[in-house]
Amino acid sequence: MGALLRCNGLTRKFGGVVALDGLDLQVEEGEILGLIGPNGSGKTTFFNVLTGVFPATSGEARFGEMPITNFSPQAVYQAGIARTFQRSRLCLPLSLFDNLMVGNHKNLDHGLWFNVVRRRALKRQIEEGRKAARELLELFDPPLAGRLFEPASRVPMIDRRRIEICRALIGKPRLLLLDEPSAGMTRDETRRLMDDLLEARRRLGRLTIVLIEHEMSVIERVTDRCVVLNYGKKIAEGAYRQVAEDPLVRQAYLGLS
Amino acid sequence: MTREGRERLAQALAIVFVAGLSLALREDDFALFLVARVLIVVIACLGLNVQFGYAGVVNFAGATFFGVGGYMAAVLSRGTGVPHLFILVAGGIAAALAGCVLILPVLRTRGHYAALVTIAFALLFRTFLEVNDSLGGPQGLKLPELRIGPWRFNEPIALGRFEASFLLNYVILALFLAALAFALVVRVDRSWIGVQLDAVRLDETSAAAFGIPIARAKITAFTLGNFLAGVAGALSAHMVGFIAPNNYSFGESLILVSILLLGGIGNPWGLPLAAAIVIVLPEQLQVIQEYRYLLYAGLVILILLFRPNGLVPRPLRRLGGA
Amino acid sequence: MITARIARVALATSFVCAAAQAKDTVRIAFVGPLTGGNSAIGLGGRNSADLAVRLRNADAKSKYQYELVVLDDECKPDAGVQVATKAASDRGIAAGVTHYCSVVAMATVDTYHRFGLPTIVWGAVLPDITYKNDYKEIHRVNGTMINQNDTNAKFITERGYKKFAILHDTTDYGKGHDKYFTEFVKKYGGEVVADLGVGADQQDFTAELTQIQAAKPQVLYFGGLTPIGVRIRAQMDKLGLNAQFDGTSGIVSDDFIRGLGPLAEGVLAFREGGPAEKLPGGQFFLEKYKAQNYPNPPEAYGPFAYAAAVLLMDTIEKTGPDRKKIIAELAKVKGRDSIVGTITFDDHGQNTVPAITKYVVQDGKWVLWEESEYASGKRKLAGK
Amino acid sequence: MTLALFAQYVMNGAMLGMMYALVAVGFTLFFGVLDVIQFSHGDVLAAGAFLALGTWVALTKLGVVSPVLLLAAVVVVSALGTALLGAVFARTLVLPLKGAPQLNVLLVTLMMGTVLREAIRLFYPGGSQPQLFPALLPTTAYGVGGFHLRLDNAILLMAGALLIAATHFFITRTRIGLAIRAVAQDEETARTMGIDFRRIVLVTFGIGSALAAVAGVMDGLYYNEIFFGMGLLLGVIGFAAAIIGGLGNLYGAILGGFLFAALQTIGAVALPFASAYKDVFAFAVVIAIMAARPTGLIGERASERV
Repeated sequence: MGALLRCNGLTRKFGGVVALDGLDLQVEEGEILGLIGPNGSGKTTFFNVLTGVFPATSGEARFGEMPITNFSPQAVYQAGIARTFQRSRLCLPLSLFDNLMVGNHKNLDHGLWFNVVRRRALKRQIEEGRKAARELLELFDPPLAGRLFEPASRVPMIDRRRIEICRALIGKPRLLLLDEPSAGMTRDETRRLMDDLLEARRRLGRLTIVLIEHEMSVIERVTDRCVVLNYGKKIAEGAYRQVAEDPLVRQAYLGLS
Repeated sequence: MTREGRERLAQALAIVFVAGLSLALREDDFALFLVARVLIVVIACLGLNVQFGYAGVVNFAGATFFGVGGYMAAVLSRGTGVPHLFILVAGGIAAALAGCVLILPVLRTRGHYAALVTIAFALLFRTFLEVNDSLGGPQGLKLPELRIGPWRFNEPIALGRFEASFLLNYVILALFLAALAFALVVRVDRSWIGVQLDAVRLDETSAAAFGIPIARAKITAFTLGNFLAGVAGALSAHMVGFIAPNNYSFGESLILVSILLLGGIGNPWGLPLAAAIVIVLPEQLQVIQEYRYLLYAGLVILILLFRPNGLVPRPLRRLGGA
Repeated sequence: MITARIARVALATSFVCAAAQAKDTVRIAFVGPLTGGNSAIGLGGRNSADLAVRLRNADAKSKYQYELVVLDDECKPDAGVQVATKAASDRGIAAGVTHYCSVVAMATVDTYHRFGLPTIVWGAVLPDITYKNDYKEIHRVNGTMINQNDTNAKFITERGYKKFAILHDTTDYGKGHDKYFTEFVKKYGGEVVADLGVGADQQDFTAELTQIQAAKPQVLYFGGLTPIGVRIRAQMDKLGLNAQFDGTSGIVSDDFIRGLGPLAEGVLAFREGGPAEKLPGGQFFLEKYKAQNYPNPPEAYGPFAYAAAVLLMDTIEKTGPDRKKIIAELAKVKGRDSIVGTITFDDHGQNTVPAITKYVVQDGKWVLWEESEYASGKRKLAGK
Repeated sequence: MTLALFAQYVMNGAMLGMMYALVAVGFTLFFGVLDVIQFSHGDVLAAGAFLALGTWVALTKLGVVSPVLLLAAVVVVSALGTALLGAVFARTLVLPLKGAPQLNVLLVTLMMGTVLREAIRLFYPGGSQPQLFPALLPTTAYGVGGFHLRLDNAILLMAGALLIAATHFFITRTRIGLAIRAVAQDEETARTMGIDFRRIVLVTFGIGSALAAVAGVMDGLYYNEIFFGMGLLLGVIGFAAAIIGGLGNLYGAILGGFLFAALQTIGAVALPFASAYKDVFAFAVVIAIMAARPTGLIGERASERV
C-alpha cells in the first residue's frame, strides 16, 4: 500500500459531456508518473478535479490516508499537493519574489495584527522568505536568484516556467502536479527545464510528480510510468515503451488506424 | 537609506508640508476648509484603494459608505453622550457593517456584475434616505460641534498670541487621521497581506491553488476599505455640520473612483495629489460657473486616455527593503 | 504667514486699481444651483441678480460700483457649506443673495452666522431656515411653504372640490409641501384619497397615476418642480385621468407651459410674493431681463433674487459695505416696495407680508386668477 | 383590483419594459464584441431624442406638416446621426482603450456621458428645462372601464416589438450579424477568418446607438417630453437589465428589461409600502438576483478556464 495518491472511479461531467469518466489511478510514493493523451482527453480536468477547482461528479480520491475528494483548492494545497498551470499563471505585475511567496502561503503569517503592527517579526519572516527563495533558485537556476525583484512580466518564458515550478516547490509539497511545462517553449528550452527539474528533485529528496506532457521525448526521458487517457477514460498504463506500443494508444493518440 | 526609510521620510515631509501650509493659512477659512476636505477625501480613497487597487473588489458605492459613517455620527452625536472620538470610529464600524449586507453578492460576482451590485446599492441607499423620514429625510440632519475632551472644534484657536480659524481644528484632526490611514494602507501593502490581495486580484484560481482563502481576503479588503470611508464620512459630517441624502449620490461615488484612477490605482502616494486636483480645480473653475462640469469631465477623459495608469503609477513592491 | 499677507496686500492693491475710476467697488455674493437638476431655476436667479447689479451700476447716482460673485452650491449641503465658507470668510464680500434649495440653506445658516455675513434667501421655502434659529444675519424675501399651502388649500376647497390626491417628489421641497398641504386641506374640509411620493428624477409615473386614478380624486395636487410636473401632467392625459391639476410655486415657469403645450391649459399654481407683472417695477424687470438676452428665463424665483439684490444694494447705499451696519439696517426693513410685493422683516428676518399670488394657465400663459376667464366663469376648471 | 386596472398596469409596465429592453440590447451588443460597458449609452439615447426634436423643429420651420413625413424624417435623422455618434465614440474612446483595465473604460465612458449631458443642458436652446416633444402619432383613445388605451401607445408597443425582432433577425441571419457574433465568440478566430475587426466594432456601436436613438424617440413620443437628464436613469436601468439577463446575451437583455419594469410596477402598486420605495425594492431585488445568479439569469455558467 505504498500509493501516495489513489483515485477510484473519478468522474466529472460538464452538462452532457463526460470529461473524466470513472478514472482509477494510483501514484506511488516517489515516482514520476506521465499523464498523456490527445487534446481534450481529460488530463487537465483530472488536475482540476483533484485540486478542487471543479467538484467531482462521482468517485473518490485519497491522498495518503486522507480522503480529499471535493476538498477546496486551499485544503488540497494544505494537504501537500501543489500544481502548475497549462498556461502560465504568474502574477505578471508582481516581482518574482512576491510570486514565490504566493506559493509559500502556508508558511507565512497572514494575520492583520501581525502584518500591520508586529513589523519587526514580519521583517524576520520576510528575511526567511528571501533566504528560502534564494536557496531554491540557486538550486534551480542560479542566475535567477539575483533577479528576485524584477517584475515577472519582464523575464522570458522559460524563466517564468521556472518560477512557476519554484512557486509550487517552495511550500515543500509531497505531490507536484505539472501541467504541460513545455507549452510555448522550444524543444531545447524544454530539455533545459527538465534537466533543472530533475536536478532539483534529486537534491530535494524523492518528490512525487505527475506530469502532463505532449512532448513524447520528455515523457520517455523523465517518467517512470505512464497513464494514457482518451475521452476521459484510462486506456493504457505502464512504462512509456510499453504503452507506446499499445495498439489502442497508437490508434487514439497518434491517430493511426 | 533603505527604501522603507526613504518612504518614511517622505511621509514625514508630507505631514510637515500640510501642517506648515495649514499654519500659514491659519486665518484663511476657505483654504483651510479645502485642505481639510482634501484630507478627508484622501482617507476615503485610501479605503477604495485597498478594495479596487489591492484586492480588485469593485465598489461604486464609496460615497454611500461615506454617508453611512456620516449618518452614524449624526445619530450618535445628536441622540447620545458617546464621546466624539469614539463616534468617528463608530462611523467606520457602521460602514463596515453596512458592507456586510453586500458581502454575498460581492463575493460571488466579478467585474461588471459586481459593479452593478454596488451601483444598485448606492441608488437604493439614497432613495431610502430620502423617502424614509426617520433619519431626517431629504431635509437632512444638523450635527452638533465636535468635542474631544476639553477640545472644542468650533471655537477659534487662541493660544497665547497664536490665533487661528476654528477650521484649523478640523485640519489637525483630519491630518492625524489621514496620516494614520495612510500608514495603515502602506503597511498592508508592504506585507504578506499585500501579496495575498494582489494574488487574489490578479488570478483567483491560482491564488486558491496555493491556499489563499479568496473569500476571507476579499472580505478583509472590502471591510477595511468601507471602514476608512465611514471614518472619513463621520469626520466630514461633523465638519460640514449638516448631512442630507444629496451629498451621497452615485455621482459622488464616481468622483471618488476618478480620484483613485487619476492618482494611479493601487498607489496611495498618488491620492493626495489627485484629491487636491479634483477638489480644488472645480473650485478654481467657479468663474466659468455652469460650464465647470463639462470641462472637468473632458479633462478626466484626456488624463485617462493619455495617462492610463494615473499620474503616479504604482511601483513594484520590494519586500524587505532593497 | 508673510507670503499670505503679501498676497493679500497684492490682491487688495490690484483691487483698488481696478476700481480706481471713482467709485469704490462693493462685492456681493450670489449662491444658487448652477449645475444639476435644479440648474434652470438657479441660472434664472443668477441672471436676475446679475440684472439688478448691472442696472445699479448703470445708475450714475449710486455711491458704489457693485460686483456680483457667483457661486454654485450644486443643491448639495456639503458643496453649499464650502461655497458659503468661501463667501462668508472673504471680508471683501459685504452681503449675499443665497440659496434656492432648502436643504442647502439649512446647512449654511451656521456658517453665515459664524462669519457675520448678512444674507437674503431668494428661493428656499422651508420655514425652519428663518424660524429654527435666532441668527440676525439670515433674511428671506420669499414666503414659506406654510403661507402658500394655506392659501392654496383654502382656495381650492372653496371651489367645491372634496377629494384630493397628492403626488410630491421626495426632496425637501416636495415633502414639505405635502406636509403643509395635507394639514391645511383637511382643515378646510377636504379629503386626501391618495398621497404618493416619487423620485425627483423619475420619468415614468404611470404606475402611481393609475393607482391615483383608482381612488377617483377630483384634484391632483402636485408638490414639486417643473420637470416632473410636466411629465405628470402629460401622463395624466395618457391615462385619461381628468382631475384638476393644482401645483406649487415650483411649476410657475414658462417652461412648464412650453413643455406641455395645450395640456397646460387650466393648471393652477400658487406662488409667494406679489405678481411681478402687476407691481411697481415688475414690468420694468421683465423688459430689462429680456433686453439682456440671457439664455435662460428668470423662472419663478428670478424676481425674488432680483428683489433681494436690490434690497441689499439699497441698504449698502445707506450704510456702506459694513456687514454689521447692513444687518442692523436690514432689521429695520418695513413696508418696503419691491417687485415681489411689500417686504417687512420680522425679528427672524422673515418677510411677513407674504402676498400669495394665484395663477392659472390660460391660452399658453400664466394668468392671475382674478383676471382669468376661469374666475369670471367663462371657462371652467376640470370637473366643474 | 379590477381586471381593467390590472390591464392598465400591464400596459404601463410593458411600455416601460420595452424601452429598458431596447437600451439593454445596446449594452449587451457592445459587451459582446468588445467586452466593454459603454456607460454613456443612456446619454447617447438623450442625444438621439434631442436630435429628433431638433430635426422636427427645423422641418416644421421649413413648412413640412405631414405627420408621416415628419415622423419618418425624425426617426431616420436621429437614428443615423446617433449611429454616427456611437461609431465616433467607439473610434476615439473605446478602441484606443482596448487592453486597458475595464475600470478605465468604464470611467471614460461615464465621463463622456457627463460631457454629452452637460452639452445638451448648456447648448440646446432652453436645454436645462424639459422640452415638449410633438405628438406625431394618432392619439385616439379607447376607454374600457378603468382601462385607457391610446392608439399611439399601442403603435409604439408594436414598433418596439418589431424593432427587437428585427435586431434579432439582423444578428442571427445576416452576414454582418454573423460577423458580429463571430467577433463576440472569439476575436482571434474571427480575424483569421478575414473579418475586419475594427469595422465590425464600429458597425456594432453604430447599430446599438441607433437603437438607443429610436428608444429615445419612442420615449419622447410616449411621454411627449424629453429632458437632458433623461438618459441617466435609463442608462443605469438598461445596464442593470443587461446584467440581470447576462451580458452578451440578446434574450437576457430583453428579459432583464421587462423584468426590471415588472419589479418597478410591482414595487409601486402591489407591495404594502409607499410607492416611493419602488426603486429601493427593484434594486434590492437586483442585488438579490446577483447573489443567487452571479452571471445573470441566462448568462454563461461560471466556468473557470484553467
